[in-house]
Amino acid sequence: MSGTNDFAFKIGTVNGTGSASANGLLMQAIFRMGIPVTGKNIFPSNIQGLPTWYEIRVSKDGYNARPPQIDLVVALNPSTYQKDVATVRPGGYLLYDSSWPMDPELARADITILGVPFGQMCIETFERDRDRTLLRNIAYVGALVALLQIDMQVVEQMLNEKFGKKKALLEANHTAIRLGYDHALTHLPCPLPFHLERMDKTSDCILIDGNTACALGAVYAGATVGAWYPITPSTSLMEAFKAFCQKYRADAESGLNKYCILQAEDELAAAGIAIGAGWMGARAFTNTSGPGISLMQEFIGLAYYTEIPAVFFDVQRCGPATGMPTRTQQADLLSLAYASHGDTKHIVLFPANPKECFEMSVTAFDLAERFQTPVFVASDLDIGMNDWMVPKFAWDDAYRPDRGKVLDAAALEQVQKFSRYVDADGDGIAARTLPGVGGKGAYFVRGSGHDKHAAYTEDSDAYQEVVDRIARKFEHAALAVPKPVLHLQDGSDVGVVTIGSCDGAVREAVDRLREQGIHVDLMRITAFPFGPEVREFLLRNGTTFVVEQNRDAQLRSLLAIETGAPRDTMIPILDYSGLPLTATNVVATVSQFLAEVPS
Amino acid sequence: MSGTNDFAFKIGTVNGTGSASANGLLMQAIFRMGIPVTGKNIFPSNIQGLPTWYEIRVSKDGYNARPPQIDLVVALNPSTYQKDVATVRPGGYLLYDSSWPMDPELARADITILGVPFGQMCIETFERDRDRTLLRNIAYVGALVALLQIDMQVVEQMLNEKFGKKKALLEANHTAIRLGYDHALTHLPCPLPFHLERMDKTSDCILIDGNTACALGAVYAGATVGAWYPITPSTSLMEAFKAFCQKYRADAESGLNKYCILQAEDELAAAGIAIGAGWMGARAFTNTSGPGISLMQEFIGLAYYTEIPAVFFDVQRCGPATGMPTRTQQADLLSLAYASHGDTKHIVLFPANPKECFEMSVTAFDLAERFQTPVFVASDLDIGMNDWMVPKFAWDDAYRPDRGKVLDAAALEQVQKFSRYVDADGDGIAARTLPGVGGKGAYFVRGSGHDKHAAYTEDSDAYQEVVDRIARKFEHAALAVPKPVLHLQDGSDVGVVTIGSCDGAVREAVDRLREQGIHVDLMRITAFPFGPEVREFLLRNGTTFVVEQNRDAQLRSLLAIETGAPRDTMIPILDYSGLPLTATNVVATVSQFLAEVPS
Amino acid sequence: MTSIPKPPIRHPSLQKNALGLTKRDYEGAMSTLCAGCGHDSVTAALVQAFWELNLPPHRTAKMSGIGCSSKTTAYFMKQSHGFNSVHGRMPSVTAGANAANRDLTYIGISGDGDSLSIGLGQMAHAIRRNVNMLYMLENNGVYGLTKGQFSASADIGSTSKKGEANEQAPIDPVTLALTLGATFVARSFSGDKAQLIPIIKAGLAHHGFALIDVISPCVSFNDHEGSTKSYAHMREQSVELVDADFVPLRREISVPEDHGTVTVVQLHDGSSVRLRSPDEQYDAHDRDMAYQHVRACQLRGEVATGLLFIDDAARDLHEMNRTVTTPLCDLPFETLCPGSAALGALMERYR
Amino acid sequence: MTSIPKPPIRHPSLQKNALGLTKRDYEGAMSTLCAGCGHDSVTAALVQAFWELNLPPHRTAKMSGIGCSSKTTAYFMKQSHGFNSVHGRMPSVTAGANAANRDLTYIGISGDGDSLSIGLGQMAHAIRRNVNMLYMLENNGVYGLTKGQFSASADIGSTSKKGEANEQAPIDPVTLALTLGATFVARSFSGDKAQLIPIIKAGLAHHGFALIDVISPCVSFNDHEGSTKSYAHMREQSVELVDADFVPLRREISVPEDHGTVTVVQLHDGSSVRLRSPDEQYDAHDRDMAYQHVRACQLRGEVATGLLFIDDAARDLHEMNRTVTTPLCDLPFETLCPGSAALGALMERYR
Ligand SMILES: Cc1ncc(C[n+]2csc(CCOP(=O)(O)OP(=O)(O)O)c2C)c(N)n1
Ligand SMILES: Cc1ncc(C[n+]2csc(CCOP(=O)(O)OP(=O)(O)O)c2C)c(N)n1
Ligand code: SF4
Ligand code: SF4
Ligand SMILES: [Mg+2]
Ligand SMILES: [Mg+2]
Repeated sequence: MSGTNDFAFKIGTVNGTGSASANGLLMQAIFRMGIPVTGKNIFPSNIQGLPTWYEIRVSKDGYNARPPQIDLVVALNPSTYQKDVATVRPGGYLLYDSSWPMDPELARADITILGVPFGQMCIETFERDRDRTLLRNIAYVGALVALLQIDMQVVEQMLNEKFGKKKALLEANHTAIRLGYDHALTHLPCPLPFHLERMDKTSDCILIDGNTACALGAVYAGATVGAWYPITPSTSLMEAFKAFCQKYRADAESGLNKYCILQAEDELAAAGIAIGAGWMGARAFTNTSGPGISLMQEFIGLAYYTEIPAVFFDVQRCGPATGMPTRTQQADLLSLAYASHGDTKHIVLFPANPKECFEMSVTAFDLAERFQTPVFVASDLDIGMNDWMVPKFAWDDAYRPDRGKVLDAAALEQVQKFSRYVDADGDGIAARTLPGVGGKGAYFVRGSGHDKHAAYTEDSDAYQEVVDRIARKFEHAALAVPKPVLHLQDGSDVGVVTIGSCDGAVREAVDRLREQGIHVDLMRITAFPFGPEVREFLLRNGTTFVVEQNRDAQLRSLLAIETGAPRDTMIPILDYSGLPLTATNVVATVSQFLAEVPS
Repeated sequence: MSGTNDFAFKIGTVNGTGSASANGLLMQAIFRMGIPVTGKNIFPSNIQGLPTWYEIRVSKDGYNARPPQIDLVVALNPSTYQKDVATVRPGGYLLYDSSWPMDPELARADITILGVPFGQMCIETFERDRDRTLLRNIAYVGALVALLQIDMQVVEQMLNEKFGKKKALLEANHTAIRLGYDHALTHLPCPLPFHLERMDKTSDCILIDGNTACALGAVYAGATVGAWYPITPSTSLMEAFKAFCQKYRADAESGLNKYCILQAEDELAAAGIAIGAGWMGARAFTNTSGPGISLMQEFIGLAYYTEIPAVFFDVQRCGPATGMPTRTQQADLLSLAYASHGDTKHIVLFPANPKECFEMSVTAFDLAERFQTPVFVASDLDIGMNDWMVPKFAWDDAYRPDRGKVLDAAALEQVQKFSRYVDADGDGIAARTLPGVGGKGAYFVRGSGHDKHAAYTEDSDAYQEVVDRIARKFEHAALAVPKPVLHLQDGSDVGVVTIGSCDGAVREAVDRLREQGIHVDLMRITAFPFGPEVREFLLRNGTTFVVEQNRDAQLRSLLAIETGAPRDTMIPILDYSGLPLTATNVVATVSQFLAEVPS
Repeated sequence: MTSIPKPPIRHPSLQKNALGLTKRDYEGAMSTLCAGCGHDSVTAALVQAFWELNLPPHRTAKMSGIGCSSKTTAYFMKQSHGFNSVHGRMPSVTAGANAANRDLTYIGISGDGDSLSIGLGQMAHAIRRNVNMLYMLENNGVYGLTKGQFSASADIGSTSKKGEANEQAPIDPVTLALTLGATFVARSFSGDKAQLIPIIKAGLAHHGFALIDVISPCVSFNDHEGSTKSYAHMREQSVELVDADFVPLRREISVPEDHGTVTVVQLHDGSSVRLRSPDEQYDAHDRDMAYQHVRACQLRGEVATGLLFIDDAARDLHEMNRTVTTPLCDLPFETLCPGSAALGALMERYR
Repeated sequence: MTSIPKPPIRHPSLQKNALGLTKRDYEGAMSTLCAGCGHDSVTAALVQAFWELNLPPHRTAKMSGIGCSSKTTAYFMKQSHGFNSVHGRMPSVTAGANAANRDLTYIGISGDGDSLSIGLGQMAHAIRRNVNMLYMLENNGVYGLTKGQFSASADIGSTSKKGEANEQAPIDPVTLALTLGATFVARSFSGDKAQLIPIIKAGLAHHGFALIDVISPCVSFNDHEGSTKSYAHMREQSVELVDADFVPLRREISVPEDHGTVTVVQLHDGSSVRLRSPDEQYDAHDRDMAYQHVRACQLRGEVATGLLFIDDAARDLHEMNRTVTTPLCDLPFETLCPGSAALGALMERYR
């Protein structure tokens, strides 16, 4: 498949050596050449000294999933040479730092191994240790510019933008780029058979990660209180929120902050802070990952039962317990949908990319206040921390937040008596008041048994009346949450259901299958509880495949529980490797199944 | 239905006034008359001054569920007269303290209201305030002795046993009993149409609560470390464990303790203590209720992934959040089965009565060590805190604990290299070593990604190899856990599935239905994960009813996920009133359904 | 709706305060605590203090965790919003509420179990954030609501209703708060209205986190050893009568209005506690002196009471976070959303 | 398996200790921490101390939470069982392990985030239980593993890599532990082997909970303000080069072997810390004197180090719980199960 503007390469380095910025530079240069590109950062859970990889996929057709194969590996970390050599597809290339010899044992007959003495050249050219280490990264960029025909003007332009004011630095970088570039041109077979050519497919797109997008959504939704406890991979979400607030939320006159970010002592406190602020009427959120979700369970149940809005971003990572914090997974689905002891059920949104992160972040705050309940945005490490190419975000200035049913002083004047948990409109949503409003508005929030007047009760009927209404509320929520995304083909042979960051790989798989003459109806779940469309899709396609990134087919479980579709009509396609999904496995499973069971 | 040895009465008092012991006295007297009896305590979540009720059911046929109707109410709490009058079945009786007049408004034409001036009599007879309050309880016992023909000798015998050494007290109690008894005999229609007659149906039974039984099981299983944080309704479990240990676990010579009970600072710490002790090779447990289970989620995931045995008793209470702590429910099923973020699954046992609490408590410790994983015993407030009549517990002195695969120093001699997470026997269970063993036995427990040698890993294959084996381990666990209890009838019309404390009411319902000519196959779930019998039962009976005590049909959800039985073939019969189940609703739903859908 | 007559909160007259409100307007639902529970006395003191300070009830938020003590937020100021949250986590909920709305008065009510065991971390970090609130720690040395287990403030040797003695050293909220940098630290006794009410008023007036450790006896379970008038003693004649669910009716314990610097208070079980309130020379602005004073009293077997330390210059959560003076929850959306133009510009930075 | 050369732990000779073990036998897996991380120095000190004390590695249990500091239990004594548990909860796991097996030596390693934020409650209650363990708090004022957020021990005004200054007062583990009744409280500096190793040995020898607060600089993120040689300063010339993922290689910081009572240590960022170790007159048996000494140093801008307080008479978890001397996990089942006869008798009491 690989060819012009359609290939993938992977860079292996040691973390803490500054290669991330160089890799970003590469991505962006290709992007600016108008060519669709994605990058996946595969990094370790420490700060310095362990192997780290960066995968860049160039796809003229805009596929953004992890590539099915790697055409070129840039191997700069001797400790992973073996792995790196094995990674190259037959007929592919390996580029390594020939400053230090590579064990000939490692050679492979079916790949071409290229060497450039990056380290040596930098030692000869630069004085300071740190420059020698850092500029080595720029040097390999230079070599790739030559090998892949990256537009040198674009690269130099970017260096100028970056270091314009710092002459010395700029100098050094240009020198480093040239070191790699010139050496490659003279000694290596440039360009490689797969390389780049300008296109115009990225002009209305951006490169952005999902955590940044979620944070931006929170800013645009008008969130003012953010509480968190640092945890990979969700940390950068609050860091981005802070950066945006510093930019957009300084009071014109006073320069004071129109937001408050609290780094909590732990996740329990972070949840408590968000709930306290939501109770007060501020739009509040917390961001965390799996372990934090486990710690927040009690507070989540409190917010559910006392009906307090708050938004929880769960940037999912890999595994139970601490697991692999720098790997991705979609394994918190059950923990989120039914979080907390007792009968509970929650609204969960599943963005598939940073653009949806931005949009669903706003939707989450609206749903939380409208339904007076905690709302979860279930992202993952792949979406949250990797740079994705997505269309530019748009904003409608006519947007106003949905604050839900809130009785202010004026509205309270109109009512005889205010009862917090009475279902006046039959939609299961009771009007609330905000503390400080006065008049008849005061009521007592309690996680203990309460009746529709918010009074303490141990009476069965009074207790049931409230939890029954809450159940009704969620039936209405199922109609209000984002609808699943459907890709239907006429005369389709089979249905596929997927969720979140599987989207790219599954859509790519659908195309591959079509080429094999297999027509697939695709449904991507975007929210829980499920609307009627979900059940319809499942019943329409007798047998469906459910593609998700966890071991226990958790999405399939939710579908079986909530839609009634029999479990065994849904065939799981599972990936829990911790790495973003590729189309390969999906294509294989579906085509093989249809081969066996001719429809 | 009510008649001799077949009726129910209910006593309404104020908590903190000492009526609990009087009610216990009544229960026990009837029990000693050889008549099957059950008591349900319906008490408030405070210490003094709120209404509390005690329901006593007498059933010659041994039904131990909450009675379908109340024949007699003893109303001693003016604040609940209204409720109490309404409780009496048509044709039934209300007995109240006529020391203070009752509002004639409350009278009902279809019931008989009887008055005895208990308070007055006690004030006239006794000096001290506390005696007047406390002995009033004994006085109403006296009246009931007359009204229900309780054997006075039995009662006096019990008073002698209780106060034998304390003459003055004994005196006072006999006087109080007589006060009520004589007054009733002379002024009331004794005996009532429904009353008691000696039988011989209790000789090989005992009256005991489930928390005491769980604690006794833990003692017999050899548990040495108990960690907890107080919470209703699980508190009495650890109190009983301590009492038994004081009795059975004092070292002969030194008098020192062969156990260690730690009251933790919270539930997270309680879980951590149990896990630390289980890792060391001690049999350790913690007991809690819903909110505690929510707080323990992170630690549960750690124990699951690091494969450390520990037993968790969840005495379920009512509702999400704090809910109604003194009411019962079975609403933690999903929270327990899939506790913690990421892919997790746990062994859960579901006792239906105190005898099974004793037995399953022992089983839980065996399963935890055999499968090296946290095991939950999911009891509830009804089982845990009410006195049940059950057969005497038996013990086989040949029992030895199943410690699972543990390599001691000698065994380590035999192995080349010890790798903690290698599946040597293909049953998914890897051998462990205990700290301190030395030699090749040392390994590093980590909740982060690890390979089969327990080494840190971020490698997909190495990670998956371990979690795949753990999944296999649970397939084997499904075959090792207690089997469901089946009650089959030939030519049955329908299947009913139930769980835990629903048992009595559902079996009573099955009898009622048989009288209506409806034959029901009954399966009571006793453990998760489900063995093959569960799936077979569900598939055999096309449509089944699933009877459980929660709002969201959580057992049905587990059945749909794990057995593949389509959700809609299982009709939920739900009770989440917070009170123990009665047969009434089950009978009605099933018979009505069959009336509509003639099979 | 409890059937036990509660010590009525006295209203010498239905006098009105500056807001034209009577004390009745500062009361709440009928208490469901045991008759004579120290917590009810604290509730009465709070009613008095809020009334005297002319604080509008609806501008106060009542926060609590779980416990008998935490229930009491329902028993005063029914016109205030209240939040009875989860066990030990009231401080974080209050921090969030306060972050969202800095204009309300926050009163948090907690117990020694709620604050010193499950909630120790949250209390410590609320102190560190200097959340602007009055934090009442109603301290009885036991878990009342769960029937008398020892709390982390139980004295060594103190014996439970079941007769076992506590072995572990107690945590003293006052020295703990001083060490953690609390900006207002005081202690009093539930029955000592003359001392308690002024301290509550001072705590409400303080700008920042104000801790009041209130010794508030649990009449049902604080069963100290050694005393001839303890339950342990009474049990001799009547244990079988005194079932777990029997709770004798008691009157609240109070101390004479004008006591000197040392007061000895008899508790229900006959044991006593010596309270020392600081004398004139005492300088409540020196953290280290305060610490030494409290420790010195402890070593003398006395309990230091009174306003022990105050730092009136400290910056609270909002000052540390430089938030605008308008409550965040009142900021109009228009002033929060950067709008489409800004977004368009921003998008260019991601190319 | 890290690619950064680590400061080698020196072995003047492969000398054997009384158990015939060399220091190599006390080492663990290769550290994956940043070159120059203070934590690696602490690890080296631990190896030395255990070796000198002739402690058999397999009779030691290594406990930790989550963090760079908590990872270090993997980097020494590979022949010991280790338990890297969950964030902030190591104390409870250790209490349980110790309850089950009192015969092992327990060393817990934690960080300031692990102990003072999420784990504050657990550390406090381990102190209260006097769990017999050495508790090393490797204190760097930041969350290292999550890339440099402030921890609760960050100094006021200290600035993060992102340039914002910490506003909140730090929590000092030493005064906190003294207040909570800890029976062994010490502080040292990761680079001061001469002081640290003896203190570690004392802590291991102590019967009860021994806290050592070790100042252990984070070379990647402890970016103190004001210093002209700080990252902030270097950023002037090279911020764009210094990407989030660039960590310059550093050597560990150490202080001269024979320093007086006050030592000034230069940190990587050019800032410095003044360490004061107690002089001869100092009486480490007086809790209040210790507290005052530490506070006095603080007010002088100095950090009190050394063995600050010890109570060698205190009773540990097992003594308070009166457990048998045999480890509970070693008691034969036969001595634990009352058997059928006892059960039969017991059943009669439920009729
Ligand atoms: C998570 C959780 N664990 C345990 C409980 C049970 N519980 C309710 S109140 C309480 C202790 C209350 O003690 P304290 O705070 O001193 O209040 P007091 O009743 O003594 O006033 C406990 C353990 C709970 N409600 N929630
Ligand atoms: C429940 C949970 N929350 C958050 C994290 C993320 N996390 C890992 S280490 C750490 C802080 C470590 O700081 P510290 O204890 O000071 O150790 P250091 O890295 O500084 O040595 C955090 C917040 C986690 N692993 N688990
Ligand atoms: S149990 Fe104790 S604390 Fe609770 S209400 Fe009764 S007296 Fe008060
Ligand atoms: S980040 Fe800091 S604490 Fe962590 S290893 Fe690096 S230097 Fe040490
Ligand atoms: Mg208390
Ligand atoms: Mg740290």
